[in-house]
Amino acid sequence: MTLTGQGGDTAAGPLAASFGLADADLVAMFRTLALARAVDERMWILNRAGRIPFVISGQGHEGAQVGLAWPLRRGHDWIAPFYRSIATCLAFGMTPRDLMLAQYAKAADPGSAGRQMPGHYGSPEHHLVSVSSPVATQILHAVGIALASKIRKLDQVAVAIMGEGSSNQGDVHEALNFAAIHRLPFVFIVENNGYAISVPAEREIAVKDVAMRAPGYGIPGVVVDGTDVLACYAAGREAVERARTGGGPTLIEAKVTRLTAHSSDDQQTKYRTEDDLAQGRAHDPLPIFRARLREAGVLTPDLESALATEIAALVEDATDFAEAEPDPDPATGMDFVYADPAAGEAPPPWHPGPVANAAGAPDAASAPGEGAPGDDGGGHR
Amino acid sequence: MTLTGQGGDTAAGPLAASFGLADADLVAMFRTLALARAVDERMWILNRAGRIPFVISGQGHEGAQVGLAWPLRRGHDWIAPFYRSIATCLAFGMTPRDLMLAQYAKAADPGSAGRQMPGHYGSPEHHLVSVSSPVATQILHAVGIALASKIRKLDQVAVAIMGEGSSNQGDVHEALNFAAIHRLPFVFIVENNGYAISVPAEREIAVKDVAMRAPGYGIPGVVVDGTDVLACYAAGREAVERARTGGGPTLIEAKVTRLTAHSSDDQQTKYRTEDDLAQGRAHDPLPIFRARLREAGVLTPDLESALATEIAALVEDATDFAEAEPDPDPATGMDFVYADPAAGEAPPPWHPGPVANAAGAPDAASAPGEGAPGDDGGGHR
Amino acid sequence: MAVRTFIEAIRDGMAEEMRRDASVIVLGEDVGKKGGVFLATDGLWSEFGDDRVIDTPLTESMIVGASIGAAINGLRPIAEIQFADFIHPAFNQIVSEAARMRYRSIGGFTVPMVIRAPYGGGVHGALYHSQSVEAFFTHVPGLKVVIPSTPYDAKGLLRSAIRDDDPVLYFEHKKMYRSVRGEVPDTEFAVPLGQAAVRRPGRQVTVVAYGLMVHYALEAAQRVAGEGIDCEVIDLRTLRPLDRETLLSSVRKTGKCLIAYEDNRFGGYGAEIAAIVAEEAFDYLDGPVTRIAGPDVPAMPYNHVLEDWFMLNPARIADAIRRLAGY
Amino acid sequence: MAVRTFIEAIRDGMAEEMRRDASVIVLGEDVGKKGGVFLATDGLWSEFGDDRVIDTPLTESMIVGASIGAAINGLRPIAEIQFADFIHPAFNQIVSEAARMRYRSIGGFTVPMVIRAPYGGGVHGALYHSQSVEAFFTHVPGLKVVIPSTPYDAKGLLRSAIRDDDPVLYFEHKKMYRSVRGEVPDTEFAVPLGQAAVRRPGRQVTVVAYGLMVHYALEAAQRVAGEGIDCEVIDLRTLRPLDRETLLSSVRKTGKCLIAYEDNRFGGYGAEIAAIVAEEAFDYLDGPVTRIAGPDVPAMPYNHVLEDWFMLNPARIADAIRRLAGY
Ligand SMILES: Cc1ncc(C[n+]2csc(CCOP(=O)(O)OP(=O)(O)O)c2C)c(N)n1
Ligand SMILES: Cc1ncc(C[n+]2csc(CCOP(=O)(O)OP(=O)(O)O)c2C)c(N)n1
Ligand SMILES: [Mg+2]
Ligand SMILES: [Mg+2]
Repeated sequence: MTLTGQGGDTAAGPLAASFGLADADLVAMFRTLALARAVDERMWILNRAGRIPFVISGQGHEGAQVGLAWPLRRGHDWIAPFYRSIATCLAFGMTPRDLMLAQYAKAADPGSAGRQMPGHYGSPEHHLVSVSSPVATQILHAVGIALASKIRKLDQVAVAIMGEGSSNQGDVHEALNFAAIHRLPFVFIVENNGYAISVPAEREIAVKDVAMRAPGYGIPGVVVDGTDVLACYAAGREAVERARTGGGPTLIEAKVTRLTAHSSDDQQTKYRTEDDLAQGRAHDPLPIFRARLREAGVLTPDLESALATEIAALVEDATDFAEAEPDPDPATGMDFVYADPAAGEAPPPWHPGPVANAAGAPDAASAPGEGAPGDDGGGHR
Repeated sequence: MTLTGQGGDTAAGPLAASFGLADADLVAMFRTLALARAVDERMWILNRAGRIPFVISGQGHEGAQVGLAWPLRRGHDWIAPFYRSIATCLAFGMTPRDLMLAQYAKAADPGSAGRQMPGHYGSPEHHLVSVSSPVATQILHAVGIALASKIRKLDQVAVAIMGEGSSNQGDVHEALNFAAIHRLPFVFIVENNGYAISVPAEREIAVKDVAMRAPGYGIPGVVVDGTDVLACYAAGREAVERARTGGGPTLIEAKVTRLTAHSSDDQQTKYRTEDDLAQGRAHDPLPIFRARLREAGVLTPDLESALATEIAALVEDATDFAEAEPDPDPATGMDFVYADPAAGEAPPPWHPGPVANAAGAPDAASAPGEGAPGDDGGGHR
Repeated sequence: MAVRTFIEAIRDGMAEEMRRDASVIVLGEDVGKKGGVFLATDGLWSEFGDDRVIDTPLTESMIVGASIGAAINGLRPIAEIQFADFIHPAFNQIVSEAARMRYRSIGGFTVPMVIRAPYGGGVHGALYHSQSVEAFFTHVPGLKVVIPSTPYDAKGLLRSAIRDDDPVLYFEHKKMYRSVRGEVPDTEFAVPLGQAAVRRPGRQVTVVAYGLMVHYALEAAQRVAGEGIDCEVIDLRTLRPLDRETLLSSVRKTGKCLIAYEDNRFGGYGAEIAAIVAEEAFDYLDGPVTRIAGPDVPAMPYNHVLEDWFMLNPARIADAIRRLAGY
Repeated sequence: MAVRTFIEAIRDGMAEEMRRDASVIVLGEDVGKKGGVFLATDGLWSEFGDDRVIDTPLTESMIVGASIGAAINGLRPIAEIQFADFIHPAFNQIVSEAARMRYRSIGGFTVPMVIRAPYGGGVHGALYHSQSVEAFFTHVPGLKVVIPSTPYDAKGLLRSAIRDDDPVLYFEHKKMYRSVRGEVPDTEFAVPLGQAAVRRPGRQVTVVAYGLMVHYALEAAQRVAGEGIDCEVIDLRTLRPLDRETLLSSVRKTGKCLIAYEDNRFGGYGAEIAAIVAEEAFDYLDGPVTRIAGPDVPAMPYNHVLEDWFMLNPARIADAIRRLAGY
């Protein structure tokens, strides 16, 4: 989303101008990236402190996410994101509070009211399709959204995002084929971090770039450096314009790095060398983008410290807010299975409180959480 | 399979020699092609005469099938074929009797004892994997066979064959990716006849050639004219050699034509123009190969008429044989669900005769086929 | 009031809803120019054009997955799966995505779509053109499952399914397409989802069925009527949500319940009916809740002798009724 | 005799069979260097190498489909699906292919393979890391389904599954991996498929369970024992083929049957058990065959309050036993 003119501040130095942006856009992009990182880091702290049982992270992916989301029209175009899409979601309008509510799985979590695991964002208002766990399914949803956009002449572009490992799923093949045949307004973004959990790229695909698959569908395939936020922006803008003007889909592969373990359940030192990890850290998009904006004179020390203060406050606020929010009420457990609650089955006898059309009379609820065998299995998701 | 030297007859004219074959090989290839066509034509006659309720045909595909199967080692290498693979099955060792038993679905049908629809061939002896109806699944079976060949060091090559429409299924993506990563001894053959039932190529894929997908997996993709039997042979030989010597998979796309309707349930004039059909007939591999062999002096009038007589007799024999064979006994209906019959559920009360470990005592069988609403729904499969 | 075949009623239902509501589209393999392999969509493409009647590539997961997306963005897709047997490649999209979208997003995203598929045997379809697949989906919260048995219901239930705001699987017994006819009003009537029909009232044995088995059950009831056995035949019509009321009040009246289904017996849909009746009508039962169903072998063999062996038929259902009545 | 956790027993079972039989291989996502996300395959890669412990791409249909092919060509693959919830993309390969290969080829091609997958909830897994998926597969002729509840059985049943000549789905409740321990002999023992175990003999109520629910049922039985209710607890162990004998003779003795399963109630595996008991033990029943199971919502929510609301537990099972005992 080009912010040029937002707040009337259209001043553009040479860097911004070379991308058709204003300096204010660059600052906003940087702010989004830095905010995503700060939220993400806080998630890990909360996990280690035992406040939230699970974290899955976008660290290392944020540069690509911000650059590629930026050319889309907020609240109009659509994104079907994935579990690392923290910066994407922020760029598309979700707030730190929204994200923290999802981490804490509280009743006020706007995506799922605490029903989904952390990382499974979603926002109808912001056109961010609800993330599910089975990878790659969302590509078909985005393609269907693009089909509806075309049929209904809504002028919307739909984007699907996933990792390179997920791009090997059959659904991706079927989706790209269909989108290409109908020249749908669709962009497929692959955030390639070189691993699917522990499986390295060379055991996931036999080619260097996922983008090499694009010609097989008759669509352009583009590789972009995910640490180069503005290159991502340019690639995204081109693809979005092509999509919007009837030119059909594009596959954009952003080379990124996974700065953290796969998730809080994973131990990446078991399968990654210290060298590999160091190389990853050298490809952190945050310091790279910061250095570039400093060099271009867009980020001044004053601005940076103002941003840092603002971001710290936002993260603090989001954490406190989410922590204080109530858990969902178990009486809501039967809600939203069908549009008409009467179509659902009767609740179990221990269901607290009434449900529309309940067949069995609710019992007094038994004490929850009394299950024997008690631990959580130590799984790594 | 190079027949050179079979029966001691290694004489080779210039055409045969240019492909490293003997004249006897060319004759054997022609014979297979002509035999496949004759069996196939008989199937349609039997269908029209009401002797067999369903036909699905290979007419127009046989040139590619014979050429591509020829370089494989019979009874050693593997093929996972599809419902049009009549010439493939003949080239790999099945007999006209085998094929006709499948059309008639008789107890002696070697692939399934009449359980499967016609066209769903299979022969453990000949390493032809049992065909099922859901398209494209067989590619993964062939890839798994290739994996076992590699792990067990069996020196076998595995081939999967299907239509271009089927190649869009997700399983194809997953299979090519895996086979390429492990450089498995695997060849993927697409017989592209330009239609998936009624859906024309341009609604099936957005590129000219399915083979364009190969580079996206890091494997060679080859397009070959399916009316040119010897070009198919050469392409097949190269791919098989590559596979056998550790060079990994190849995708071969043979451009063929579908000379008949999709099946006996289909009316192709509803969706194909007379022009299109005429073009198809001009690409019939049988007269094209015949002309070439005549021109090369390999087929003489005497030889041709001897072959014609032999083939006619084979088809006659196969038809009579299959027609006279008994239907399967319903008492066999519960067999082969599990290795151990005791693992199966009890048969229904009307099951005739005993079954190992039957819980319910078998009743007198009710009269079969007494069902109300009677017709077959008029479906086109 | 016109007499229509089963398949004509389905075709009419789609055409009328498409005329009424521009957001209704049809997509699937061969649904366009060819009009579907059974001709269920014949004429739709010429009336509604390329945009609303889409011949898809041969990819079922895509058909369902893209329909989910289209439904999220304002359309009401009717996805045709060419044969119910070929719904399995789309299983993940149906079960993980369509069924769970509303629940996981607390109603933020919803999937108003219909998946139509011809199911069932007795048509020389062999293992892969004969399957009954309802039990895989009736188990899944978030899905609705409809199996009509008459042209009237086929049209009326399809209308309700298209207008429903949740994903509905709508299975059509292919043997009935041209062999079953009936009166269908010209009005814009709908048959609500979730209501069973008593097709034949009776006092001694309740026979529960759906789809083709309703016809066989009625014929069986007719046969045993001459022997003095008075059956009530219930056509479930909607398998999920289930009309417990009609089911249980019938069994509470007759005291005996036979469930007839074409699918493999073990773990089939009839097991749930049996379990419900056994639990909730226990005090009224004068005989064991009994099931008659297909043998537990992979779908059905092709050869007509084996196919006849596999399929339920009125004689076999009549035998089961006699056994239960005589208990 | 050593004390092993549930997951150790599974790991030992694989390792020992791999040592014994070179045709046994393991493939799946992250099963190699990482040793699986739960560490079930930890150590196998270093012992057996790249050829026999294969880190596959993230593609479940491929994992199963290639295993089918490998089984046809002389291997005995153990395919790991990372979470049972992610078995759905492989549904077509399992149901259309693995299950039907023997039947359709009259024994010409067979598929000796095991599909292992962690299932079940109560571990903060939310909708997609908590599912019970057994009912989708127990319905399918040609498949066997195993769900062990003790380390002893886990190893013994896995050994039988690996040696079995048919495809076996082997589901492991992930909550038990490290929390359940037990004695496991060092000998090459096997537990045959198709035999249930009476975990606690009793006279008044039969409680049927499998997997984690066996432990909850035993705890529930313990609780109500103090109130004078004497339960027999049956651990099915193999869901298909089902040990009817053990099931029915227990219910014929007690006259009352409660089935406890974690999955959604409607159309779950327990429905088949209820249907069998209701039909075959009718004359012995002193109360309705009763089920206690998960609510009919899409798997289970993440938040611990909602997860607790979803999951069966000993207290809830005890309540159900009391209701049935008092009938
Ligand atoms: C269908 C399915 N199979 C397995 C998983 C378990 N899983 C979750 S993330 C993941 C790896 C994804 O790798 P990639 O697509 O490269 O994305 P990354 O996590 O590296 O960003 C796996 C195997 C899943 N969620 N869905
Ligand atoms: C999964 C699946 N979906 C649908 C079908 C029905 N069907 C059978 S053949 C066919 C068309 C196949 O086209 P193609 O792959 O091009 O092969 P061709 O018949 O043209 O040789 C279709 C749609 C099927 N068999 N399997
Ligand atoms: Mg990755
Ligand atoms: Mg074709």
